[in-house]
Amino acid sequence: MPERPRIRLVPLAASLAVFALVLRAVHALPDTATGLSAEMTAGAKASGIKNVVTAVLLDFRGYDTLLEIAVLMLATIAVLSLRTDPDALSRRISGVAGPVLGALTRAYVPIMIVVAGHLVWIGSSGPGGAFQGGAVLGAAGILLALSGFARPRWSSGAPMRWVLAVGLLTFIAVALLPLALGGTLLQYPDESRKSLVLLVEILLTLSIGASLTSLFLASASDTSEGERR
Amino acid sequence: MMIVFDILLVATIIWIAVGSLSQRQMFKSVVMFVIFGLFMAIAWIRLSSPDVAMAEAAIGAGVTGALMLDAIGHLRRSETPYASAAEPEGGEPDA
Amino acid sequence: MTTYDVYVAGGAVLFALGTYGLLERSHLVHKVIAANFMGSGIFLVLIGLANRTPTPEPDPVPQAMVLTGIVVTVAMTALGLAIVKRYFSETGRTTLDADEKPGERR
Amino acid sequence: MNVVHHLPALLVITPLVGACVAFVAGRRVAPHVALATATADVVLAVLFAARVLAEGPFRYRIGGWGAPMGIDLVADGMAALFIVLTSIVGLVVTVYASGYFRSTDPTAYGHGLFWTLWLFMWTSLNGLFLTGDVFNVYVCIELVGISAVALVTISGGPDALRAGMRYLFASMLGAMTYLLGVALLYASAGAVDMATLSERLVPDTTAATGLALMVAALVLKTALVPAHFWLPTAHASAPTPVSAALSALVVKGSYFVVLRLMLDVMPDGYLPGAATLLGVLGAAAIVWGSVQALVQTRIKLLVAYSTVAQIGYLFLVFPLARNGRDVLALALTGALVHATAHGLAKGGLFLAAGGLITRFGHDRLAEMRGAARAVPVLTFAVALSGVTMMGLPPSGGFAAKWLLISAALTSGEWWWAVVLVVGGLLAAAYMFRLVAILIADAPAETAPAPKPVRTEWLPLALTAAAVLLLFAVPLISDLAAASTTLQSAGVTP
Repeated sequence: MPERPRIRLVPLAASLAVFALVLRAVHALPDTATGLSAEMTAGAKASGIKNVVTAVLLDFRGYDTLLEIAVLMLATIAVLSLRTDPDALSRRISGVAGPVLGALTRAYVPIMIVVAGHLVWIGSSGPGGAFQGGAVLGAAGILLALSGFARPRWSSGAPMRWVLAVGLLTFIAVALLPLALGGTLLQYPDESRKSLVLLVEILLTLSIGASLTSLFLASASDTSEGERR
Repeated sequence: MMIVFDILLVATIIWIAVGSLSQRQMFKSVVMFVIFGLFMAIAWIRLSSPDVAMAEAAIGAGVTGALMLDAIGHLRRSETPYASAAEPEGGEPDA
Repeated sequence: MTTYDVYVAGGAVLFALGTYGLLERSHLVHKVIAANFMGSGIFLVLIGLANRTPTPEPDPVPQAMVLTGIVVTVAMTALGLAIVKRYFSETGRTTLDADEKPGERR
Repeated sequence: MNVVHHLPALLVITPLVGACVAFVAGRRVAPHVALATATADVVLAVLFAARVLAEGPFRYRIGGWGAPMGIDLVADGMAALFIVLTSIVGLVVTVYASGYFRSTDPTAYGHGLFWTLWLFMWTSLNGLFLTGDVFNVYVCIELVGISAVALVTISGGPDALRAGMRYLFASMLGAMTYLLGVALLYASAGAVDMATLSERLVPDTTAATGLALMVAALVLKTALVPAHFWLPTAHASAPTPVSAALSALVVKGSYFVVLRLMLDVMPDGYLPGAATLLGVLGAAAIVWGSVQALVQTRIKLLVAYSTVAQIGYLFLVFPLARNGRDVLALALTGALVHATAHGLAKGGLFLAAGGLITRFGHDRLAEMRGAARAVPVLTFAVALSGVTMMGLPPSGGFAAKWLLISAALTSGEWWWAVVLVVGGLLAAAYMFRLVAILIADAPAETAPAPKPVRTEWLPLALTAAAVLLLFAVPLISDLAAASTTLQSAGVTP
């Protein structure tokens, strides 16, 4: 780099050392390994969920997923706490909207919502599921925000905070439900396992979609703030 | 020979990553980052992980890219009276 | 050499590259991008190694871990960028001062 | 539904629900929500510790799957001790914060989002102390990292933002390196559950590299010298209640995972140099942190560097732990007493320092001469915390040093005892300097006190608890005996 002639030795040495270590470590591994895939596949088959990844995320390791939704909500709140304007979530994003983006949005957002729904629906049998559906929903939400669509009135202040929290709170409620039935946290009863997993999946899709959108809304700048100082 | 394709794909991914980090114009860096995400999605397909591919395309390239473009826009839009003299601010064309 | 070898080695390169970028690059957005490359490198290693199963389907557990990791990384990235923006609004800087030592300022 | 059976799950869920409710309820109601949650958490923590003491360690199988398929929470004495410590310091910090933030501009400090972020941090700490799964640890340390960084930057000043940024990059580097280690470990042993790993691990290159990366990452997050670069500014530029929580609790979170990995997951003879290296770095931290604390001119930086030094003691347990189960029991108990004593004393010291800064309107030590006359309660709190930091009898710090020195002498590795004594003398030097400034015979130029500050008693309560901890040492040693580490080593209570 012309502006920085000296070579930074410490970062270079650290990254090369890590690289060499990892390569050596990976080289020492046997060529085949099954990990936990046998148990997981059998478990998923028993509960009637054909996509094993979905079963791992929502059932076997559902606790990770619960905390991960917490991570998303926490990040949104953390981003909000850095705003100088308290109503960051309810502003309209300005500056990028144009007729082309508007038309594109009108065309694509309904399609994206359909795609998200489809991803969730097939998620228990084929590739797809809450994470992918939620991600597509989030992308649709960001597109809507970027094209400057007017927001509904509930999208500011306390109601918006409810929308943000309700996904995590409902997930917690579903996670606590088995406690009343004599199970542990997230222990779905066998007879209703598949439908509960589907319920959680729909919930998660909406929640991830809403979280990603609000994550963007919370951080998106508007012109006025940039010129504050 | 799929292995040749794999090697080329990985080499491209690394090349894009190096390019993204060595750009002085932050806008180009971010664009290369988004392209990086799309190539990663292809890698996931090659690794028989369509679930990951979908999430990577939507989140890794889409949402993260949007966040970064927004940040770059913020850094470019703000005209501050005492901007850092040591380094040109992000997104300003240098040449 | 198998397919997964290529991706695992590429993942190791990406991780090292990201580490270098996070430590060496001074522009804060570069640092955030570099951290994302570190993440992608790990994900390649995870999924590459998951492909060592005798069956055509890779091990689902690393896939689930990567999906979790992708979401966590976007959360971290959003926070990092939000701090960068606020820091820029307050100070007009896009780098951390290299010569600043704790206790000398304020 | 019997609450007692689900205590591990409830200890995570309760603060998480509290965080959501505090967020929804808004700025005015949030402090009350936080206070209610904190109180509930104290009750749950005490019940939890009582159950562990009565029944010994147990596992809570989330989803009913059981490891290695599912995620197990590990409820043992060590987890119980840290959870109780978190709940006590957490309650005091919550009460202190309700006064601290009331006096400031309501739109400052992240629009009242402090409470939500703080309860998220509490959730993640409890999660970290309970989890028995190395991938779940990753999710928890990300939660800790995001909430901690957000709490540092919440005041929005340039210094806080710069410190938070550096903290965030350290967190990212740590979390990513940790995850890479998990990837290698899983590739080698095919499990992420700690107990399963300790059964399956064979000393191969892959697993050793994975564990080394994980421990290195956690050492960075614990800020052990030389990876402490991010700590002083982050802890010093945060709002006072946050500083207290970071120094008292957050560094203990990643340290706790190091304890689990080094003592539970790794079989004997694994990574032979690692334990010694951690001990040497601990000794270096004690010396370097103390010397830095000695030359600081700002009160919060002095306290933060003291944290760097005190973290060093926690790592002396690793070289000592290899010397048979009796020494292991002594050293582990010593480390746990030290972690508890430091948590209470440092929490109190940071709150006292914050009180002094509020009264003086600045943080320059040189201009705080004679503060004792104006703020006797705070000065007394500082002095009491000094008693524990130095390890003077009677105090929790004394008991911790005594146990660690006994372990060092019993093992024959007497040089660690020298480190402990030197560390005590250095702590005496920087604490005496601080107290000497405060009690100097000079007219104190404090800002006129607006009204008597109730919260001045809170730091005193914490530092007094750190001193009185001496009398709780039998209880802590019972909890240590009820840890998975000592149980599997065959130590009976």
